[in-house]
Formats: sequence, C-alpha cells, structure tokens
Amino acid sequence: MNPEILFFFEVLIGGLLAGVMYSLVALGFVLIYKASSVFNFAQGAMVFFAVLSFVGFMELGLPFFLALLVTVGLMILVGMATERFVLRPLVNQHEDTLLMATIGLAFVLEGLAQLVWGVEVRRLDLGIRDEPIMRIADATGIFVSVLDLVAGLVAAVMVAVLAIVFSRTKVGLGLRAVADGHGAAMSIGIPLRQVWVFVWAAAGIVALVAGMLWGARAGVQFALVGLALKALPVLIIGGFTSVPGVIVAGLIVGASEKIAEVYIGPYFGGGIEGWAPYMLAVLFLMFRPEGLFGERIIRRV
Amino acid sequence: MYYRQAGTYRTGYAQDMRLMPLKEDRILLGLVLVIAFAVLPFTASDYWLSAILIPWLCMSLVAMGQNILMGYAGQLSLGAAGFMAAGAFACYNLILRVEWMPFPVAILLSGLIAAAIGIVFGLPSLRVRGLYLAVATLASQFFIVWVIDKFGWFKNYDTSGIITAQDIVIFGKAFTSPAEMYLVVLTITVLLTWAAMNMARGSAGRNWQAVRDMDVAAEVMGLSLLRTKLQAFAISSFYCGVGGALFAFTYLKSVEPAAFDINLSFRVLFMVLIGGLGTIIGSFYGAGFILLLPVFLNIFFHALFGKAVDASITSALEQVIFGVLIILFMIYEPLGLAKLWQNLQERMRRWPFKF
Amino acid sequence: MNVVTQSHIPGVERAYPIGEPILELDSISLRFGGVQALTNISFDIREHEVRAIIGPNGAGKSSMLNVIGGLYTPQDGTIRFRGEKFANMTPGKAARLGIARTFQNIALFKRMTVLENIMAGRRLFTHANFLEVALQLPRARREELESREKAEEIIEFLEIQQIRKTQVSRLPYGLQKRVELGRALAAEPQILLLDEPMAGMNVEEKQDMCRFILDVNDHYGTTMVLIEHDMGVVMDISDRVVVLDYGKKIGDGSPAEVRSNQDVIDAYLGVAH
Amino acid sequence: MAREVAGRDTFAKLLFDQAALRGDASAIREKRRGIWGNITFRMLSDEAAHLSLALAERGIARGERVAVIGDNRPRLFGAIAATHALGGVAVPLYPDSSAEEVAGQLRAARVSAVFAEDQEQVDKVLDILPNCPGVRLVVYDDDRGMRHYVHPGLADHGHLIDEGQALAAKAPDAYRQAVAAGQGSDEAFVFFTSGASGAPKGVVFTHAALIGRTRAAVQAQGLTASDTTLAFFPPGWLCQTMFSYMSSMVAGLCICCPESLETLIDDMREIAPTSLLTTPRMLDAIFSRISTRMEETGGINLVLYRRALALAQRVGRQRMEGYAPGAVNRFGMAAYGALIYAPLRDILGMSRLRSACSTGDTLDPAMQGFFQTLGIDLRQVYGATETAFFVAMQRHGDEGRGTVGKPLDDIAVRISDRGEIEVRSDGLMAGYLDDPSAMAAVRSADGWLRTGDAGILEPDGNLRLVDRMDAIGRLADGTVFAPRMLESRIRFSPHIRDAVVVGDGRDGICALVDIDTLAVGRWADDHAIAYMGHADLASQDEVYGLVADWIAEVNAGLARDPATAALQIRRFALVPEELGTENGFLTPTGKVRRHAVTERFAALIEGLYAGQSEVMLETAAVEEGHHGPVALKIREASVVGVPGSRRAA
Repeated sequence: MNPEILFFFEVLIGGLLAGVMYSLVALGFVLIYKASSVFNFAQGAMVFFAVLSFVGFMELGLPFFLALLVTVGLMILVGMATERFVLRPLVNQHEDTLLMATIGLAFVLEGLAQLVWGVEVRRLDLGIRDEPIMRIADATGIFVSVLDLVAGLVAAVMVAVLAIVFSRTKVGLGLRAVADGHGAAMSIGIPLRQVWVFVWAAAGIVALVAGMLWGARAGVQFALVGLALKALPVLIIGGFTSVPGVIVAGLIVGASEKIAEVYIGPYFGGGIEGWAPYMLAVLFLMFRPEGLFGERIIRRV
Repeated sequence: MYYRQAGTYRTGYAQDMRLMPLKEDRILLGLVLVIAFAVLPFTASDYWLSAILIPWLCMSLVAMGQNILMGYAGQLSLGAAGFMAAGAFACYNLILRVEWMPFPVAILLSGLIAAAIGIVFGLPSLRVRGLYLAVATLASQFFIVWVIDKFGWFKNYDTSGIITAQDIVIFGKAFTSPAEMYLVVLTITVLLTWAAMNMARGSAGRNWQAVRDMDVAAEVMGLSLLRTKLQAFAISSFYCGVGGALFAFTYLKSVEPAAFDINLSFRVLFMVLIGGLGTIIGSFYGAGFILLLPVFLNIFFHALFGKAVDASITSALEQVIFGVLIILFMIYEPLGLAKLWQNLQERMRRWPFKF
Repeated sequence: MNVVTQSHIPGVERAYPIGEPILELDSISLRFGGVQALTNISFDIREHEVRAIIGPNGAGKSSMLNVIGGLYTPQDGTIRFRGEKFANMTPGKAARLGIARTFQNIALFKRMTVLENIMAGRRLFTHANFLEVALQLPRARREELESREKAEEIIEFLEIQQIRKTQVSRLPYGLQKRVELGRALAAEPQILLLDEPMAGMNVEEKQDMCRFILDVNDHYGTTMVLIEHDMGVVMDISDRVVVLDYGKKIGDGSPAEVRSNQDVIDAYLGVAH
Repeated sequence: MAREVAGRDTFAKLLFDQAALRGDASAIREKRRGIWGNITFRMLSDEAAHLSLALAERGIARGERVAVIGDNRPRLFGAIAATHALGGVAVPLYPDSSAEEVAGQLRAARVSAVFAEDQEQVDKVLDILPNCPGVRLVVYDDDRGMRHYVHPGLADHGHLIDEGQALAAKAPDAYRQAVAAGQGSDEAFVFFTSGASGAPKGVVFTHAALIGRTRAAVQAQGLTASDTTLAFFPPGWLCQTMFSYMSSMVAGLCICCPESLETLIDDMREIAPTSLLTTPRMLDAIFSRISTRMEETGGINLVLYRRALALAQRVGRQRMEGYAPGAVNRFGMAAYGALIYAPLRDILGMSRLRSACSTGDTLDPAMQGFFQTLGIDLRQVYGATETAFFVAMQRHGDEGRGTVGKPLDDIAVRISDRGEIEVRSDGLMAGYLDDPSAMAAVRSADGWLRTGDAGILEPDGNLRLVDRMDAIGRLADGTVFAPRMLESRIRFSPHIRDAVVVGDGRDGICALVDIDTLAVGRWADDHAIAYMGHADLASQDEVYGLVADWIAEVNAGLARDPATAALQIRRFALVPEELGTENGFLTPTGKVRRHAVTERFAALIEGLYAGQSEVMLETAAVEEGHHGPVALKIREASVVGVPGSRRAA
C-alpha cells in the first residue's frame, strides 16, 4: 500500500483510539447529566482521583484486584458524599449554580488526591503491553497495541452495558423519569437520592476505567485533568444526552485532532491538538448547537 | 449602629441615585482612598507593595471584567486568562513597535485589542449559554495562548520564549519602584472601578441583567440580545486585557504565554464566585481572598511546623480549600463575600433588630 | 365580580374615544412542525379600545399574541400597523412600533428591584451608549433622571410605592404581575398586550388588576389587547372580544354579541367554567 | 405684592405674613414619587391667592363653608388656605367616612364647595350630591381614573389655580384686600367630633379662638419655625390640623406629608420630625412592633435590650425617689444609649424629636415610661374637640404618674360637684352647628364649659382624668370604677389591641378583649398553633390561656394599689371581629366606640355574667366563607385578694 495512505490510516487509528478514551470520560458525564441535569465539571477530576487512588493502593502493596475493589468502593463513597454534601443542599437551584459547585468539587477531588498521594508522575502497569502487535504491523503496516485494542473493547463493553441499563432495567427507567423532572420522579415513587448516588457512583467507576486506560498510556499525572477536559467539546459535538452521539463525537474529535496535528501542525510549530477540539465545538455551537444527536431546542414563550 | 439614617431624606432623584447614597458609606470610601493613595505608598514595604497590593489590584480588574460578563450579563466564561494574555502581549508589542507610544495609551489600546478579540469569541453566546458557552470560551483560552506561543513575532522572536516588560514611562517619568508602580496601578484601577460601577448601576447594567434574568422579556422591550451580549463580552475583555497588561508590566515583568494558562482562568472564576456574582466591589474581596489565602496558609504552616512546608502540599491544600469554599458559597451564599458584607451593613442599619 | 366599566356609565364619554384600526391581522396561519396552531385568522384592533382574545386552553390565544409581538413568525398572513404592512414582525420591530407586553408566566428580571425593572422598561428611550454611562456624561445622566421620573410616575400610578426598592423575586405573585404591567407601561406603548393578566389571582387582586387596566386605558389612552380565559372578567372590561377555538376564530364582536354566539357557547360548554 | 396686612388675627393673615417674612422657608414637604418635594410659604400663599380668586369667581363668597376630604396633602392645605383667604370656613372631613356620613355632614354644615382628593372621594360626593343641594362646586386634585367624568360642578384643582392666576394678573390687589377684610371673630373651621360617645357633632370655631389655642400649644411645646412635624392622622381631627396647618401658620413650622400610610414608617425615619402628634393606640402599635421584632431577633441583642430597659427603669425609680444614679449606672446608661436607645430612636425616626404629644385617650404610665427610656420626650395632652385640645399638658416631672399634667396658663379648669371637669378659656368653640340649645346645655352663663369628662385636680395642680362621665361605672355593691383606666392596663400587653370593660350595675367587672392578630399570630406560629384568620385565632384555647395569664397579671397589679384593689377583672371573652374603623367599632382617630361594641356583643356580655362558658353569636360574614352562628368562649380570670369574690354571678 502507498506509505502515505498507510501513514494516514495509522494516524487515523491512533486518533480514533484516543477518541475512545475521550468518549469514556464523556460517558460518565452523560450518565450524570441524563439522571440529574447536572453538568458535572468534576468528571475529569474524578478520572484523576480514581486512577491516582488506584495506583496509590497498589503502591501500598494491595494486589491488583483488591486495589481495584477498594477503589471502586472509594468511588461509591465519593458518589454518596457528593449527593449528601453537594447535590442535596442544592436541589432545585439554577443549573449554573450546580455547575459552579461541581467546579468546586473538581478542585476538592484534585487537591485531595494530591494531598494524599503526592504529585509525582506514576507509571501504571496493567499487565497489558503497549507496544505494536507485530502481526498486524507486518500484515497491514499499521501499528496497533494490545492496550489500544483492550481500550476499544472496554469502551464498547461499557457502552453496551450502559445502553442496556438505561433501556431495560428498572433503575434505567428511574433515571429517565428523574431526568424528566425531579417532581415527576418523586411523584411516581422513585427515590431521587438513591438514583443520584447510583449514577454518581457509576460515573465514578466509569472514570476509574477511563483513568486506568489513560494512565497506562500516558502515566498517572495531573495532566490527565487537562486531557479529561477534552471530554467537554466531545459532549457538545455529541449532544449532552446521547450515548451513541458521545461515542461518535469522541472518535471524531480524536481522529480530527490527530490528523490536524500531523498534517497542519508542522506549519505552525505544533500544539494544534490543544485547541482544535474546542474550535470544532465552537463551530458546532454556531451552526448546530444541539450537537450531532441531541434533541433540537425549540424556544417556547 | 454605625449608620444613622433618621433625618436623611432626599429631595431629588440625582441625590437618591448617586454612587453612594449613604453618608456613612462615603466616609468609609474616603478613608479607604486616603489610605490607599496617601498612606500605603509611603508605609508599606516593597514586599507588600509588589507581591500583594499590585497583583491584588490587577487581579481585581480582571475579576471585575469576569464579573461584568458572568455576574451581570450571566454569560459563563472560562477564558479570562486568554484575554489577559492578549492584553499583556498587545501592550508589550505596542510599546516595542511604536516609539512614541505613551504608556497610558498603550494600556488603553491593549484593552481595546482584548475587547475586539472578546467580541469574536463572544459570538457563540448568541446561540448558547451555560456550560456550552464555557466550552466555547475555553477555545479562546487555548487558542489565544497557543497563537502567542507559536508565533515568534508576538514575543519579538525571543529565543527563550519569555519577554521582559518595558519600564513604565509616563510623560518622561519612569515609574519603576514598587511604590511608583503601585500608584500607577491604583490610579487606573480606581478610574476603571468608577466606570464599572457607573455602568453596573446605569442603563448598561440594567440591560445586562435583563439579558441574564429573562432574555425573552428583554427582547420584547426592544433590547438587542446580540449587541448587549457582545457589549458585555467586549467590556469584560477590556477589563481583563487592561488587568493582564498591568499584571505583566508591574508584577510578572518577565512574561511567558504559559503564565496565562487555564488555571489562572479558574482562579479568576473563583475570585468572582467567592467575591460575589453581580457586584463590582466583590471583585476586590474575591481577588484579595484568592491571592491572600496562600500567603496566610504559608504563615499558618510556618507557625505550626516551624518550617516552610512543601509547596506542592500547600498548593494541593489550597485547591481543596478553594473547592470547599466554592461549594459552601454556592449552597449558603451564592452572592459571595460582597453579600456577606452587605448583610452586615444591613444588620448595622437595622440594629438592634436583625430583620 | 363587580367591576364598573367606563363604557357602562351612562352619559359619560371616554377620554380617548375608540378610533380607527391600529393593527389589522389578515389570514394569519401558524404551524409548529406538523401542529397547526392558528388557521386563517383575521381581525383588527382599534386605537384606544380594550380588545380581548378568549378561548379555552390550547385555543391558540398565546400564539396569537406572540404573532402580534413578533416572537412567532406566521407562515401565512399579514400584519398591518397603522396601514403599513409587515410580512414578518420581530420583537425588536414590534417594540419600536410601540407594542409592549406582559407574559403569562411572569417574566420579570428577578434579581433586580421593582424600580430597576421598570427603569429597564425604558429601553427605547435611553440612547446613551455604555461609554457615556461609564463616564457619566450629561446625556447619560439626563436620561437616567428621566427614566427615574417616568418610573416613579408609574410606581405611583400602580400604587407600589412601598416596594419600589424591593427585589422582585421576594414579592408575592399578584404584586409581581403589577410590576410587570409597570415595566410594560414604562415603554409608553401604543398597544399593550397582556397575556392572562389575572391568571392565578384571588378576587381582590383581580379587581385591582381590572381597575389598573381600565385606568391605563383611560389615563394614557393605551390600546389594550388581553388574553383571559375567565369569561366574566373579560366581558366586564373589554370593548370587543375575539373568540378562538382550536386555532380558529369562532366569534368576534362586543361582549354581548359574543355571549349570545352559539359557537362560542358550544366551545365553552365543552370546558368547565 | 403689598407687604402689610394689619393684625395677625386670622389664619389668612398669618399665611400672608409668613410668605412676606419667610417666603422661601418650607411650609410643606411631601414625599411623592420617592422624593420629598418642597412647598414654601410663598408658594402656598400664591396657591391660596389664586385658588381663592378662582373660587370667588365661581361664586363662593365670604362666610360660606368649604369642605375638604382627603389625606394630608399640600393641595388639601392649599384648599384650606384658599378658603380662609376668601373669608370662608374650612370644614375638614374624614376621608374614611361613608357616603351617608359625608352627606349628613355636608348638609349640617351647609357646605357650598367640596375639595375631594381623588376619584374615591369624588365618587362618594357625586353619589350624594342630589341630597346636598347646597354644594355648587366639587374640586378634585388627582384626575386619575376621572378623565371621562363630565359633570357641570366638577373642576380640576390645577385648572382652578391657572384660572386664578389669570384673575390675579387682572386684579393684583384682590388677594390682599380679601385677606385684610377678615377678622378674628370670623368663623374659621368646623370640625366634627369623632363620635366616641354618640353621633358626631359639628363644632364651630373662630379664628381668634384657634389661633389662641395654637399659640398656647406651640409655646408649651417650645416649637419654632425650624421645627418639622409629620401629619398622618386624618385632617378632620382638630388635633391633627392644629398640629399641622394651624401650627405652621402660627409658628412657621414645616408640615411633612408621608407618601402613603403604608410607607409611613419609612417616611418617618427619613424625615425624622422634631414634633409629633401620637395617640396611645399608635404608641401601642409601635411598642408591640418593637417587642415582637426584638423577640424575633433574639440572641445577644435581646439580652442587651432587656437589660437596657431594666436599667432605665431602675435609674428612673432612683431619680423619682430623689437621688442621683451612681457612676456605674451612669456609665451603663451611656453604653446602652449608644447600643440600644439611640439606634432604636434612629429606626423609629424619632432621633430628632423634641416634642411628642399623646392625646385622644389615656396614656398608660408604663407605656410612657418605655418611650421615655428610649430618650423620647413623650408627654400627655388633655383636651377635646369642643375645647380645642390643649387644656392640660404634662410638664417635665409630671410624667409617669398617670395624670394628664397641669392646665395651661391661659386656661381655667375646675372640677364640678359631680366630679366633672369644667373649662373656661378664650379658645372654646363658638358653638355647635345650628344648635344653640346644645351649646347652652354644656356651657354655663359665666362661660364654664362642661367637658363630659370625670377628673380629679390633685393638690400639686395636676389633672387626673378618670373617664367619660357617662362611662363611669358603679358595681352593684357601689364600687365606682373607670373603664378607661382598666382598659388601658389591659391594652399594655403587646398581644392585645383593645379591650372594653363592663360592669355598671353588675356585681363584678368583665372584659371583652380584641387580640392583636399580627402579634398573636406570630406567637401562634412560634407555638405551632394552626389557625385560619382572626376569628379562628381568637377562639384557640391557647390564645385564651395567653390572655388569661396577662389578665391575671393586670389583676395582681390592681391588687397592689389599695385604691384599685377592689377592681378585679373576673371573666373575659375574646371578640371574634377585629375592632376597626370600617366596621364602626372605632372612631376615625382610633378610639373604641364603646356603645357599638356593647351593643354588638350584648349576648356575649350576658353570657359573661350568666356564668356560661360558651355563647352562640350570630355573625354577619365575619370572614370570607364564614357565616352563621359561631361559638364564643368565655374564661374565668384569676383574681387576687377580695375574699369570696372567686365566682362571678
């Protein structure tokens, strides 16, 4: 095959795989937004908090699965604490107020993680090799690692599980009722608080998974927060309420930022991927504010 | 208690609508101004002037800009640092490239350049608000800093990527000592604060708040949402730009684009949230609080452990404290320190009653 | 309810006699997606009259008002203001023509005081730009004083002196409605659109509101267009009534005529009143 | 304009003088549209000049009577001044009066023109116009809602002034001549009595009489041209008009008019008058407001407040006993002065008050003590409409002893054999409207006027008011009692607004009590008592308990004084209707119409003495949706001393 086309595919696949990770972060966000109409700015911080805690527990000598279990428990605790100390006092407040509160929460989580575990960069070894699978490389000339494939697979599984939870289970129906309106949900006997704890804990676990994948690739460090911030443009492009939209948008963002970086970046000294997703989001906002799969907003008076 | 209101009656609207209708408030303000202009420059140490007072005033201006946009016009923004950078580098280049450029003019033009950029990045506000808009402003944050960083022209092709701000010269007099620079910053801050207060309580402020509180009603009154929002973006960016330029020229002095990162934007956001959304004076409280908290934390730890504590720990602790405070303020007093102060004033006016 | 209307006092003439049509709506049709909200509706509004649009819930009353106010653009039909044709009205255009309105769900600027809300209504009379305001140049100061004077006149008119510096979100519902009327009056409108001005009020508040509506009409000569589904109130205070049902006009005329119109009776019998 | 008008014997001449000498000084300040407008004596005089010319042009002649109905507004004072300028007689009426009452009064006074403030008053007057053939002109001030009124006799106040201005240009000296033609012996005002006992009667006064009384009043209070007063009682009350218009003409002080009665408290704080007219009822309301707000505030503020009051009482007692407070107490008074007394004065808008007079009813010494604690110079004044008030006034040192002070210098007071207060002075009324026999019935040939009040002249010259002569009761066992004294003691509770005591010819004293809905409502909220409206609240057992506790306290207080020990309140009931002006239980100045209450609740009173614990009372729509008979409860009160009096009836 033409090496240039090969190279393009390689960039594209790299981008798509990075995009899967964005999607994973954004997924946690959608979960919370659908259930409580809260823009959870702290999702990125939760990713960092979860994976740093996980690595920290491992460093304390806990075996992998025990550390995983403890961290999951910790994220459930975070979910409960958030419900008790942030959401409950702010119920029925303006959405901007809640957004600000989650920004505060983000800072609390980031600060706490660093206070407890320190600030140095950790390596995370999941036991999954992050080097090209030679067989694929030989056959196609494209370099893909096991980690890439695992990440893709995990993302696919999580999306599937969430889709089932949303559409098939009683909890999922409760979530939808809650999203339709707090009053409506309460009137049909759905315990609002439990639903919130549930989604925040679930979002925490999604964050942990995303963090582990990111951490294995790029090291566990504060920069993860910045990477996780890119979930925001992904959300805008995908639409806040759409799970498939977010997946597609994640892929688009991942691919386009890599392609832009590789093909346009050199002319400007690089660094385009730092802002390209946001600019893409702005374009969407100007011309299609509801995102790819979001519901159209009709102004009623 | 402090306030005595019996017998203060107004015979005209001008009297009732002045900036500070209460005599007691005017006395307080007068005292503050006398201390700021006539006492502090001669008594405060260089450390206090250049490490605390100067950055406090600069950041107050920036917070004021953020507050006009967010508190008054209700447009959520996370790009203050980007506009600060625009102002700072504009000022540097204006003075560098235009020989006769006087400093005050350069500052004014820097603000205007930031305002122009603000208008461009404010365009999405016509379609969206809330978090959507915040993400759009993040684009400006990353993009502006990236442009300044990647195009050498902005930094006069300095190989280190860091520029050194020129000396401040006004009418041939150089303002280089901390006290002199402080007076420059103070003068500009006071003037711009006065202007901001006039706008906030005047028709401009009412228009912003109308858009914030109920845009449909604002529209049927004949208010153009487009113009009002962009106006708020422009004025906000102007204040951020001027604040950024002063911040660079009187505090940082050696400036790299990375100094204006997203973290700084968040700090400005916190200043507004803690200081008080929708109050001009709250910008000062918020900026002071955010800037002084680390200083006090250091002093506190020093006293506690007898030695300095690792910077990473204090900064992590700071983050936690800021975060907790934001949540607490959102829950208990969404209008921040300014509201607390106002409540105290109200209490004094009603003393011995509480309500 | 017992409300005395000016037109019913024998031997008493109106301060502003009803004049020529000021606003003519011709074959207005409005659709939202597949929903037909208004179908081929025509009627006119005469200067200085109190004109009511009534109908059961979902009859398209609010849509009609929003078409007049420029918030909705009808797919078909024309609007004429003093004979001049407007294909598509926008809120800004309507405001400049002298059309002001209130909303069914109070749309006050809730973090501002009563005084500020009413002064904000002076939008079209403030020409000073933000720079003049910031620097307190003479024009800005003068306009500010004028706004205040006008606002105080309205505050006195609506008898809300004791709450002029209260934040509107702290006021009870009935007073908020009155403040909203005040804000609309601040624009010195030629036509005032009132979207269910008495919804959710108790008897006493309704009486007050009726009095204010009539007083505004009497004192400023403002043409009033109001939506209400409380038939009784409307019949007492309006000069002419348009009846809508399922987006169609089923009656138009004086209160007495409308009351005896069989279509109207049928439409209203379907709804409990 | 020519300067001098001989003599200062009419109000018109006084205004002419004030305008000539201090034309730029404020005569009236009115809060309107959020700011305080200013009307100088020159402006007022010009308005009087123009308006009087216009009135004369429309046929209102010297000696005719002109009624004014409305609140205290510059235009109302302008109308009075114009009436006086043309030699007419001003007849201020109560704006709250019903159309029938107004009609009766217009006829009785043979009024030719009416100044009505707004649509409400105009509608009232137009309604009754066919019954009042004498009325030829109705002038309105506020044209709100009246643009479409077409009536031949209707004129706009502003238009009249414009007309008058044109006339004045043609005849520049007409005003001065008209003013100069007046004499002190001319009639100046007709006031109607408030009708606390019997139907309102019109009382005629000459300029000389009222100017004399006003001079005495101004002098006794030490008022000068630099003083200000706030006018908020109805102008139909002689006392209010004496404190506003007449004092302004005589002493040149400034009358301040609040924006509305709703904003009275804020307006009072803003303007901070130096002279104030109050009634016990109003003081009671202020006191009860302060108490409840203090209770709501709680915490350290409440503790400070209570200590401040306690200390003031201690120091007050020491002073009464004749020794000076020690250094500690003096320091305490100063500290509480800064912390409590002064801020409270500031909040009440009383920090500049030099003279506050309470009249209209008996002021409870404890209530007076409270205000004096705050540093407010509150003094009781005694008088009636017929005597043009200011018969007696407390001087320094007279306070707190339950008297109404000493008679003023130019007035003679004596107690008749029947115990009735009789007054002789130049300031008495000239007579009742068209009823010489009524005048003869109350005035003796040598000029002593019977006031109808029972009183005692104490050895030190202080006058002690007992009650209205016809209200004084005698129990079956011959014990004499004055309901007014008992009522004012009962009223001192912040939870009680009014009380009516009965017992004449019975074997014990019983009370009808009207609770303060606001204060008791708040109390009920605090105690988690659910209620709907006044009637329901007044039927709660807990509320009965609250009142019973208070009455027990009143009884204990009565028992401490041998003179009143026999007067114990045996039983009481709470009335289900709020006693108000609109339902006729109160006079426009807030006094209880005793007959109205005892008539309305006759069944209840019978029940009180029959020992019943419940009485069914037919109600006439007490509250919305509340018709038919309601059960009213009756409670025993715990009494002190007097053996064998445990049971009533």
